[in-house]
Amino acid sequence: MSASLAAPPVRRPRGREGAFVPVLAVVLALVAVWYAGAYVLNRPQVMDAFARQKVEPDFESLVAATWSMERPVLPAPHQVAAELWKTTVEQRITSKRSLVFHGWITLSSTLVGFAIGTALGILLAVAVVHVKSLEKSLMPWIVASQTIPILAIAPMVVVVLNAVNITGLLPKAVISTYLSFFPVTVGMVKGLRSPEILHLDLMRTFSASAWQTFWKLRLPGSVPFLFTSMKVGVAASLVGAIVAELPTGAVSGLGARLLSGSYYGQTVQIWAALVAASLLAAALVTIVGAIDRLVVRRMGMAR
Amino acid sequence: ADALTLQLKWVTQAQFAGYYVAKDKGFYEEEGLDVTIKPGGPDIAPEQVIAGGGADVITTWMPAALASREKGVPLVNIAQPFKTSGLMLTCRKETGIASPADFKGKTLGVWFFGNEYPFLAWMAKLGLPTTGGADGVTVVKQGFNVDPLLQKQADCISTMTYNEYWQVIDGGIPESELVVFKYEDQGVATLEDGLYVLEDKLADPAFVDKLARFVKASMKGWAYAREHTEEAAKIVLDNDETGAQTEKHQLRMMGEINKLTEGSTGKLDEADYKRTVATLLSAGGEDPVITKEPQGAWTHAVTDKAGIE
Amino acid sequence: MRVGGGTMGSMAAAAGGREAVIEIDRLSLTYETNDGPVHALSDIDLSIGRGEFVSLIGPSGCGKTTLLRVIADLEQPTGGAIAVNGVSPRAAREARSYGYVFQAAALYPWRTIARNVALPLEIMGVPKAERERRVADNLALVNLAGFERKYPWQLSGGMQQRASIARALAVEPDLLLMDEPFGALDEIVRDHLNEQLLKLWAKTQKTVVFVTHSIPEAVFLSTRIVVMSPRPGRVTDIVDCSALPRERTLDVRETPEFLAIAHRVRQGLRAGHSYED
Amino acid sequence: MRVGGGTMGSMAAAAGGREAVIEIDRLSLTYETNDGPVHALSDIDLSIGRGEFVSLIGPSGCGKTTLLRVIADLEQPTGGAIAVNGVSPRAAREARSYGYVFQAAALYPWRTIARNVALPLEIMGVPKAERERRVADNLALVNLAGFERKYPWQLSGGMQQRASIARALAVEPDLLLMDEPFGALDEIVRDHLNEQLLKLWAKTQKTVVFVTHSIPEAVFLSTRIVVMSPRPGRVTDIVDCSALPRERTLDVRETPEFLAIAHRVRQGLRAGHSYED
Amino acid sequence: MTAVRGLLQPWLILPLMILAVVLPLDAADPASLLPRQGPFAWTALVALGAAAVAAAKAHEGPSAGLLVLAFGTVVGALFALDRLPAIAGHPGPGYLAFAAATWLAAWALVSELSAMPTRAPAAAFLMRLLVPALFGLTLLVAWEILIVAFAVPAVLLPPPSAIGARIAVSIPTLAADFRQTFLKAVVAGYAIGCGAGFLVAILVDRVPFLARGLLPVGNLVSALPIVGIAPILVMWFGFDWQSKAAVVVVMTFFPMLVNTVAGLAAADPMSRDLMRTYAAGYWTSLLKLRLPVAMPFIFNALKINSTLALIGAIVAEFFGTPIVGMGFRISTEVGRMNIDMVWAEIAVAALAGSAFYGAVALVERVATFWHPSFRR
Ligand SMILES: Nc1ncnc2c1ncn2[C@@H]1O[C@H](COP(=O)(O)OP(=O)(O)OP(=O)(O)O)[C@@H](O)[C@H]1O
Ligand SMILES: Nc1ncnc2c1ncn2[C@@H]1O[C@H](COP(=O)(O)OP(=O)(O)OP(=O)(O)O)[C@@H](O)[C@H]1O
Ligand SMILES: Cc1ncc(C[n+]2csc(CCO)c2C)c(N)n1
Ligand SMILES: [Mg+2]
Ligand SMILES: [Mg+2]
Repeated sequence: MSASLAAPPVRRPRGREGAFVPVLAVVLALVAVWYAGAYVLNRPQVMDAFARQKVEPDFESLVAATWSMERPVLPAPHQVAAELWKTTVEQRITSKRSLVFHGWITLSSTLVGFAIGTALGILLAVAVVHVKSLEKSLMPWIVASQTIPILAIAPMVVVVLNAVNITGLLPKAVISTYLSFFPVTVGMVKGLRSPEILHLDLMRTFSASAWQTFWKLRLPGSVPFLFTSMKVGVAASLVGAIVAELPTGAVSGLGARLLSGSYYGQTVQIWAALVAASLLAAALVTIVGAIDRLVVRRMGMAR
Repeated sequence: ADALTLQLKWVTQAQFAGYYVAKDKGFYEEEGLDVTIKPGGPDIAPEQVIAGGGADVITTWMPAALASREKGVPLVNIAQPFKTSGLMLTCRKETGIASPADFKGKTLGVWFFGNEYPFLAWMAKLGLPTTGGADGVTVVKQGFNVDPLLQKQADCISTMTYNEYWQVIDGGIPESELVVFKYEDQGVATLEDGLYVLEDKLADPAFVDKLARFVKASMKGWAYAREHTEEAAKIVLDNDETGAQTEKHQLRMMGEINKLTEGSTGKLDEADYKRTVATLLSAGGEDPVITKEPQGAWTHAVTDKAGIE
Repeated sequence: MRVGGGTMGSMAAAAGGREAVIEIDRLSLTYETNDGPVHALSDIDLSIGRGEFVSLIGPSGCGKTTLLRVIADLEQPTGGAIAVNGVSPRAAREARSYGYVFQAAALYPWRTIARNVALPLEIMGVPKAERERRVADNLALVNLAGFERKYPWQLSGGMQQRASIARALAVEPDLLLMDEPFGALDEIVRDHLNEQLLKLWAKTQKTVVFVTHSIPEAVFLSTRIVVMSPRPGRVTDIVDCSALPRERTLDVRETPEFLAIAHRVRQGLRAGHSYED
Repeated sequence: MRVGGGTMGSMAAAAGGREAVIEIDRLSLTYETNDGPVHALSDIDLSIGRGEFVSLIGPSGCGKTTLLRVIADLEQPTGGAIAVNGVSPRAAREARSYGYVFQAAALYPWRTIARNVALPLEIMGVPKAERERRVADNLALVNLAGFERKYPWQLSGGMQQRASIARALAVEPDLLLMDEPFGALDEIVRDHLNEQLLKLWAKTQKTVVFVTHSIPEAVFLSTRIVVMSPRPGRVTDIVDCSALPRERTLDVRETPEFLAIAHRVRQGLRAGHSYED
Repeated sequence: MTAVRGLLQPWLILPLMILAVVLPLDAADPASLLPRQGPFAWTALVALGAAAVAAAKAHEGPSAGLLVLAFGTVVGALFALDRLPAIAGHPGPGYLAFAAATWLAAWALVSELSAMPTRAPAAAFLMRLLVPALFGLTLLVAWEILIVAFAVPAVLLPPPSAIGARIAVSIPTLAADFRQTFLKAVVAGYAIGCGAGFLVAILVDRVPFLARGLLPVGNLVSALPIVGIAPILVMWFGFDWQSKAAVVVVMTFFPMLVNTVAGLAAADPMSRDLMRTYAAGYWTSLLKLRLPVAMPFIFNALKINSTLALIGAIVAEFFGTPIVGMGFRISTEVGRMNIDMVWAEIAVAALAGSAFYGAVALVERVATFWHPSFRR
């Protein structure tokens, strides 16, 4: 805080070592809640079905029925697991019935969008921090741009891009970019401005150029903000990729799976795609977190 | 071969079997055409796609096409493979609805996005305000599925004979507990899946010729689909890139779709057109679908050229 | 009480007629704060000639740091004029005319000690080999050889301060601005560094502006001592040290001249304080 | 060279037979760093009795801060034993047995000076009126009255340090751990605060462990002076100051006893340094 | 930047003005040269030229030059708009050059204004509103000119004038939609989502076991695709705003969680040590040290979430709603080819979102005044 001594490093929560048992415990708890939820939410329909057959169900048959419906309100975990198994392990990964295939489609546009989005986000933040007139004139419009509901303009974006013969991965990546650059911009504007005044003064005494100050002080100083923003950004990017799969004809990718599952009322399929998307997101966020720790260690800021 | 892009109104399914069959069986190729079929989806407005130059031909419902025409997208119907409307309102019997007179005070699920016009026309005809309250009906925007009915969140929902209706059945509600109102039976049917192009492009005889070959091959595809239901369903399934469709579902849909294309040569029946326009004009309200009789919204030039009687 | 005041002309004379490196004329600086303005500097006149070693001494909060920051173009005066090397502080800063040692170490936590010292050299585009030589030399000078690869937070407070001194010296500037550089060092190291600094100064003809709280240190090092008093920050006395030989060893501290000067500085300092008990 | 070493028993004796507040037995601490271990403390034996004023002095980096941090339970020793008030440092810390002045001010930038000083009092649940009284008293003591509503970054380095002293004193602890508290202060303020601290100590029977670089300060304040040397950090001498009267004024610094003690400390300090030139 | 400000735009304006004079305004009419267009054209030309000169001299100090620049920009824009209907669909190179010159003048004006030193807080605040507003106005005029001049179909992108007209006649509808989506769904969802993210972060921080178990699992919700959850939440929470609020909760949860966790780790060791010396308990040191330090991070999340919440609520309405709400209107009117209404809703969303963000940023400024980013 008042920097009479070299600003000490950021102390971070411990890594994932020994995370297995806690994660397992939390997952088990989650699954238990899920089963209970499945019972509660599916019960009314099951009751109706029994009533139609004029049987008075006992608790066990109720439980069995709620956990094995063909079109449940909330499918039971094992149903989703079975579907996941069926659509990943039991399919060739090149098959369009394979979730791995669809996951890959979504992942590729997520990654492209995230890369562009992060670069754009940092670039905008750098511009806003360094050019005074941009902070006042551009920043409000960056904010306004984020209030435009993407799903509303996504079709228009896709139509326009299609019209100029940009198809395939790129239109989806554009939507991902659109969603992911903003958290990065906001975080980095803060991060690039967070160095101590004293540290900035030091650069001034060296008469360092803005560029040098950026590389040697602002950027290293913004690392905690950068990675936090990137975690949010990569998640947003995935959301963008999935959303963008709808107006591009929803032919492949997890978004298309979600939608067609939804359209045909195949709840189990929806949940399988949802779980797949979540796992993908968690994996991406975890990777960004791991890179974060690696960078912090390389910078000598980890204790 | 001449390139042509067709934008569908919805995702790949048996509803568009004719086109997929024509493509797979080489009917387009025979006519010297290289047709690209773009699946649609929610929030894809084919009208917007064609205006943006993303397609040469689109399939859409006539009310939406006519509305777009008033908004400055000069769509022209060049062919009408669907003769009969498949739209209906499906209600649970236990809500006490037996006839349209019982709608008062009920909650009805409706598809918007340009699909609401037939419903609005019907309600206008019944004299039911759609703004809720005891004397009108409460309208909710229905999503992609039939959950509102299964969850009892709505008393009636919109269904297509070929798709959502069967999802309700699959959802565990037997036909005996359902009441259905077909728009066709209520006298408010409007023309569904037709083929539309932009008016100015019809000035080019080469384009008309291309369209004629396209329509001819497409109608051949529809005819083939009617005769080979199972094969057609299989073709649709093969073309579904999401890999989410099931054979059972597409086969059943194919059967229902065939009932709707039955009796169409592809040539638009002027009487059907007039009835659709009349229905839409009757809808009225503060934000009418169309305000006046459309001019030049259809042509027989293409079907004539294709030699369709 | 004002002794060494006067106009610019007389100040230049005080600088021994040599070319003035720093010329300050009726300088004042007021900070605006949430509860009213703080008059950190008021009406300062001072001229420092080339090759001088001038110490600033005064009670805590009297504006020593602020004055140094104004010279370094880190703070904008709200009144008066100042020239460094005959140009504005800004131009002087942009010409990289000075090296600055801050009151706090201000090391970057993501750089090792060696890379912290190398930082200004990197920025000024000093070639790698030369850079490494200067880093090694200056770390050895402040007795930190062997700590090159440590990070700042792995050093003690005094070691951090020495690293920051090495960083400023590595620049080899003609003008050195040092804000209590030896505050956190023990007597022995301090004496050692005092001697080193004096040697360096004699050898390279640097101009040094030096803030300290130690009267003996100020007398030992300086050609002139500027005594300041707070609220508002003013110069109350300028003590000339030419009575002492230019070449000094630590023994000079026992001489009567030394004690006389120290006494006068102490008087000036005491006068600036509010409590005489 | 080891003079004041010995076993726990002999140390307790050195503490004058009084009840020991701090007992340190063969304590050592090694930091693991990226380029090998640093032996910051090695085999320290020390006992400090109630009411003592013990200064730690030694070259920069010899482990003074580390030792203070171990006493305060901010660092875990890697060998040996330590007791504070007869219990573990942890228990002592949790009983809020001490006040600590860090080498850097460590003020929270979102709090005004007054609220920074009030912070420990808030935490310890001191009633508001009492809190305000203590804040005002201690700010006056360190001569910061009038700066209550300023934020830390609006103060000079020395003022920040004084604020942090006021914060530690406001706690009114029986044991004071002070790490170079007066490093950034000028001689006058320093003398003033030295006297104030001595008065406070005499009046309240506090035990003080005090890190300083100033030999006169150490001699003036202490009952005993612990001289340390670095790499590895060891105790090389313990100098008893009982030759000086318990009640001291600044004049005591002129007495031969004072100078003798100072001389001995200086010798010890010099021995711990690597460069004798 | 100073180079750009001082030199670039004026030097580009002058050649463009020459082009505007010698080339036809109307592609369909080679004779439509600007000098033959009467006094308005001449006024615009002279005003723009004066503006260019003023812009070139602007760096010499604030002066009446700014007024000249503003005047030239306005007159230039008015002239461009005045001729717009006549050249719709067939703009000539002269017209485009003139429009580009005007746009450059506007750019110069905006950068001049934002570079203006403002000492009084009230003036600074006014500038914070004026500059983006001017910048936005420039965008709108450019948009209008491009759309009309190149005859872009209104079903793809309507001109701002059409959107403005639509807004004017649809106030009651827009207000009802705003109430439904923003005042109900967004506000409730934002509060609950941010609150939940914050509380879980604290929980995770408090119980290290959970930190290792819950955080990885918490990442699972990070990208729950709105397309997937919205229908499910409609199923669970009904058609009305509650299900939209639930979507917003899911969307805003993760940014808050991640940022709070990062913020809680940001306090430096010495400040923590100080708390240890006071034997401060967990909650005390949380309240007195770690939360204040985490504030900049938490405000980051609040800012990101302020726009995310709005998007979430609107998109969620694509999946089932009563027939009111901004998202409902957008999806319905797209289908009806009433793209102007779509953009009217988007304009309301942008306005509301920006105001929301601005309010959060304002609170941030007050709450974290001590942070270095606000201290220069
Ligand atoms: N950023 C600031 N905002 C407001 N007031 C300030 C600021 N910086 C310094 N001051 C005030 O200006 C006065 C002079 O401060 P300065 O740091 O120059 O003192 P100093 O002589 O260096 O003291 P020290 O010996 O304690 O370092 C002090 O009263 C201080 O409170
Ligand atoms: N966190 C750390 N990690 C590694 N080494 C450390 C750490 N803290 C201190 N050291 C090392 O331990 C030794 C003792 O440091 P300490 O801070 O105790 O010295 P000190 O006597 O207080 O010095 P000074 O008078 O300069 O403050 C030094 O060599 C230092 O480099
Ligand atoms: C937003 C939305 N719009 C329309 C439909 C229903 N729907 C989709 S395609 C089609 C015609 C051909 O199937 C109809 C009626 C829906 N489910 N969701
Ligand atoms: Mg200072
Ligand atoms: Mg120390």
